[in-house]
Amino acid sequence: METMFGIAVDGVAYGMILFIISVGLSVTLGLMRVVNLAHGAFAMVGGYVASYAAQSFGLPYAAALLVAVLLTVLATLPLEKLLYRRIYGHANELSQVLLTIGLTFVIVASVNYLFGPSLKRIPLPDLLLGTVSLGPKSIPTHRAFVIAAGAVTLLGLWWLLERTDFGIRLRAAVDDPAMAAALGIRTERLYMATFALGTGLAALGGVLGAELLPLEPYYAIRYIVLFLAVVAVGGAGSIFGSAAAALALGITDTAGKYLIPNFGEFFFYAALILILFRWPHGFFKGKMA
Amino acid sequence: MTILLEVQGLSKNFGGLQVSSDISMSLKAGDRCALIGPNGAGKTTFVNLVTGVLPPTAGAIRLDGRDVTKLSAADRVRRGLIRSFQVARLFKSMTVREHMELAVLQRDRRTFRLFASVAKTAGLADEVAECLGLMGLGAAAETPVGSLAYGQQRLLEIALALAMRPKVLILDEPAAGVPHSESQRILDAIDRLPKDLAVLMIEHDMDLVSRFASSIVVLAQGKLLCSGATRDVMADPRVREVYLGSRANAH
Amino acid sequence: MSATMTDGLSKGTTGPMTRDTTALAAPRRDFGWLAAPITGALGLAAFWLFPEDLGLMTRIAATALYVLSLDLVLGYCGIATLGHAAMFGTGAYAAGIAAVHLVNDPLVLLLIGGAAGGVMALVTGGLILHARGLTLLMLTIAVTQIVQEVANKARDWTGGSDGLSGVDPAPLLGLFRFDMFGRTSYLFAVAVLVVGMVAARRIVRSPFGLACRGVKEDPLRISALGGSPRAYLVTMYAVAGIFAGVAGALTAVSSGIVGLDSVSFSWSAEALVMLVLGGTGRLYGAVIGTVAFMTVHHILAATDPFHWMLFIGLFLMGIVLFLPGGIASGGERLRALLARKGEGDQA
Amino acid sequence: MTTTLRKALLGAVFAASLGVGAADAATIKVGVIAPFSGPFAMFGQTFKEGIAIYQAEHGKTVGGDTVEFVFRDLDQANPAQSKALAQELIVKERVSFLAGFTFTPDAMAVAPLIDEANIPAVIFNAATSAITEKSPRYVRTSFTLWQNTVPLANHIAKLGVKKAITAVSDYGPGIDGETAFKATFEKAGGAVVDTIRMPLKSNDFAPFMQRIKDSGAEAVYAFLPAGPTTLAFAKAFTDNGLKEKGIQFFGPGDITQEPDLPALGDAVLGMTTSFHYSQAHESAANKSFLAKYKELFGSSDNATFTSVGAYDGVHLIYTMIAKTGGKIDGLKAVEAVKGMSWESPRGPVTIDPDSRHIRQTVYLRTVERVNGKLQNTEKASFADQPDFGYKVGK
Repeated sequence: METMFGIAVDGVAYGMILFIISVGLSVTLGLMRVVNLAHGAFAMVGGYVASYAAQSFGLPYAAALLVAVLLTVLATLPLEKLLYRRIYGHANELSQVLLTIGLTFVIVASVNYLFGPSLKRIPLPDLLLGTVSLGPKSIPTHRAFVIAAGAVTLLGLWWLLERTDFGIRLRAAVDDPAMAAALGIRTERLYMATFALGTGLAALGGVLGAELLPLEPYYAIRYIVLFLAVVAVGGAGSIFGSAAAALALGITDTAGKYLIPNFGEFFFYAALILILFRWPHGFFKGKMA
Repeated sequence: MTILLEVQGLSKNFGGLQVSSDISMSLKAGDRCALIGPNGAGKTTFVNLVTGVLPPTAGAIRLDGRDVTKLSAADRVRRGLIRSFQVARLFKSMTVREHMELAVLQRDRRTFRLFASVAKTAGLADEVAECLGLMGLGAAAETPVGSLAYGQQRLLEIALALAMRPKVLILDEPAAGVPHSESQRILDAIDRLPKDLAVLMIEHDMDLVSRFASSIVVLAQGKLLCSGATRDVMADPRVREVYLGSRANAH
Repeated sequence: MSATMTDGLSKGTTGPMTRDTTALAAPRRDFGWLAAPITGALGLAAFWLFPEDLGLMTRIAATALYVLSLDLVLGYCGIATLGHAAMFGTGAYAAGIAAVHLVNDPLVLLLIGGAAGGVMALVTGGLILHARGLTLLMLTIAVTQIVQEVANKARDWTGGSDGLSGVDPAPLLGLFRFDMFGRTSYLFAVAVLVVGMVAARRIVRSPFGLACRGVKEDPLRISALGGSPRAYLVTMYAVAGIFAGVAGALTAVSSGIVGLDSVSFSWSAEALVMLVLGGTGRLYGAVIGTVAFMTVHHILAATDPFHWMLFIGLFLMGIVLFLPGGIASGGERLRALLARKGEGDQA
Repeated sequence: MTTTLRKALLGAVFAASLGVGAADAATIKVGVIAPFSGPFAMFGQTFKEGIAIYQAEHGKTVGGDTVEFVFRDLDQANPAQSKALAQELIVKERVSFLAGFTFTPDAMAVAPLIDEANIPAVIFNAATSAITEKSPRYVRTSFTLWQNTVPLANHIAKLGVKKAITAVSDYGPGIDGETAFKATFEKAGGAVVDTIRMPLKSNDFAPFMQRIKDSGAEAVYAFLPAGPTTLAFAKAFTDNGLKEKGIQFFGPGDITQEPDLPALGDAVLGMTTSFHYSQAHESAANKSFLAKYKELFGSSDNATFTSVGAYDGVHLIYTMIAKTGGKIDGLKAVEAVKGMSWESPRGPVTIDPDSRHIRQTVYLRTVERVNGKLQNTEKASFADQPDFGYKVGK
């Protein structure tokens, strides 16, 4: 019983981290129909900015986080205008894959050149060090913080997409771009804002997840399969779907590793295949939030 | 004459919404039947049910005496139930010739020949040339369909359907959207359809219906309103009210 | 309206009907058949021109066959996959294991590799090809990861992460030894590639290939013609699996070792990159893309290994933005441009 | 014709065709195959630095011949590509030595080539014992898992630990480590209660930690390759309360390699590892090595076991050139360094004449903070340790 509880807690903790670093991809993939393989690269940029801000300028963790998200959004917005705008749309999946892989390579090489190949660290404040206990099980404070941050992100996104004018216009633009344009919705700016939202979330995930997915130049490529898995299982564009998928995959992975550690990798991918058989379009296909 | 297509009590629900309810009809060899009804009457759903694109909630479909209700769309096609699409649904990057070749090869179940050459398949070129010639598409044989005029695309649709050697042919508004200059050829083609074929045509244009059909089936709100000989149906006041009336208002 | 119709009807049987039964327009000229002989000729020329680069060139030839097999599924069936390495690796491991335990005739090894790749594709294709888009992409990735995990776990057979070494093929046809200068390997690889190109071209121009192109554009329309889209997809997937398996076996035979990298996600992704770079749906695009990618990679990696990624990344982005049909479309565009110019001059 | 004879003949032909050039040429080339880009670029970078330091100290010529290093990038384990690159280096660049090799399959892939061309291959890193069995022309200046694990296992047994558990990455070297630990520890009277093999791509180690906790073991032997996963692993170890439960951590020193230490931070403080090189090693040779490092690259923070592996490897290559008078005959060159001993920055070392692997002192180190910087402080040493895994079989 205690073991089951332990697995559940660890699984939820891992799942929430997966959620927070994948949800940005769900936004760009689901709402803008862009297979953005550079998502990991944006997350990494966010992490590096935070690391640099905290270590070289001595900014506190929260400030470094904020700076990372803002700078990453600012740095990637020109990319939206220069690159992504040319590859929006259904028919361009291959171009999207290729362009964003190319972009990822460029970012990886640049980061390697600027910061070298060694691991980078974002120092945690004392507040987030140590552990908190949940009954018989204790988890790292930082993880508890990430779970909370994930929950806040989830609710925030739900509010943004379901309850605000921005969300309504965005859904209209996604469902029928021509109609939205006819109604006077400026899809270009809308897309730009959504892209900013996606990269901002990527940066947030990069910083918050750095304890688990450490920062190094290859980060951008190393974890992209993981992000794609969460989005595919959750159903592209669905915020709650991504959360459900991340939790399901997190718990499966944790249980597999605990129970049959030597075949841990099988568990994850077998679960992925089974889920995609049962829900070929993900848990929450076509639902916005 | 033998009954080629028989539909009995066909119904379809989407959730709680009943889009087709208890439709029955039959077609004999040589029949020329028009399926009419106002927009939203359930004509397209009915065609999708008959051709197997949608599974029915209840009812049975018999093709040439055989129950095909459980068969897939492709299986029904292989048994001779062929449709042409309302909006020409073609392979944009393939040429006209390739379309015909594909249809003929598919009909003869020769498409799993991995190392045969299409160009050297016996009898294929002649049959394709004949079909295209009949539709006046010979000169366009090498044109990619994406750059074909709309009327020609509709002709190709019909040519494809014919090449499948149907027993029952369903034509979904064959002349819709075709400029008048080109529609003549389509009408001619329909007139020259083999006589032993049963044809069901979905059509709005009453001129065309009266010229083509020997019988009419009228759908309204997913139900069979009435059916019978063309003259009788067209004279039926219910039809005039539901169908012709609503169309007159629309224009 | 109805008057004109009846007019048409009365005249129809004789007049306008027969007018167009003239000969069909002549088929467009197709120079695609030249690709295989040109590849062969250039391959031989390279043999004389760059006798010291045969190792790399052998890898390019084997990889080109692998990318070609991806073109069969992506370019002709529209199956976007990031799991093609599953078939390549299965072929490589099957050939490698056979070479260590059973036979060492290189041609037999290629057959074994092809069969293994084909079976793997048939089984997994039957399982996953109902899906489309991102779901299919993830399923192909998952299949590859599982195959890689199996290869990692079956250390007794595959050597696990140490690689399966000791693949020592007998002389080709009993005559030509696989030596360290790589002459035999290279010529063998080029020959297999050329045969592969000819076979692939036959397949895509067969009735089957025609049907697959139909499935790529509109699977529902294929059902309406009485075909089963899934049967075509699975068959082509299996055929491509055979090609990929042969390519894997070819790599195993020519390098003498098989590693886990041959069933990796990145090897799948690289194939996709090379194919799109060259241009899909042309077969020779696969060869062009592979040669371009691997050559550029090699030159950049040799001059500045630290940052080849930057250049290859920019190269990729340039292709997407300025030459969306891939390198192979560059020639076609140029020709179209010249033709238009020619017309303009005449007018 | 037998294979051996044919090989000998072909080798002779090749040597003759090459020999003319080599005798006259004032340049002897060494081909280095290693990751210079991609996730393992750290290996390539430290190799390059080690080579540069040696050349800065000892010059670029040996007996009138210039030694030139040619680098080829192999970004991840890819034996087929490794072989193609080696082929190019041998045939086109006419190298007289191959060197580098981060991963076992890449090193093993070139065995037929070095035999045929009769040139030595000096392995700077790849650490599976079986490699040097594949060809008599391999020499290795790094370490093996057996070498670092056997003294550690004995040490743990001496501490009075009765029950231990192993947790290793699920690949060749990890399994080597597990086997070595189990064999040694059980022989010393301890019991291994569970062996966990963790997938290489694991991100979250919490479930493994839970399992270790539940196993009732007093100590854990863990091995992961140097790189990003070690950080997550070390953090998971401290965060999941294993320390509090009194479970001691031991492992080969890959997990606390110097370039990663700043990022690992306090998570690894107090961790005990066994390894053959520490930046904090107290010796004149190491001091001058680190001084040169600082002089050439601004900082010696990245000096680690791979830089020393390359540094000593170059020392071997220089010696081979000097002893064979610039005419490189692979077997003779390897013969020339068998049994050779010298003082490396890591301590006293010897090339084992039998396994052609480096015999060296293995140190027991603890991570400590000295002057604000984390370092592996050596606490005990086990002199002259051979590769215990040589010819143990699979």
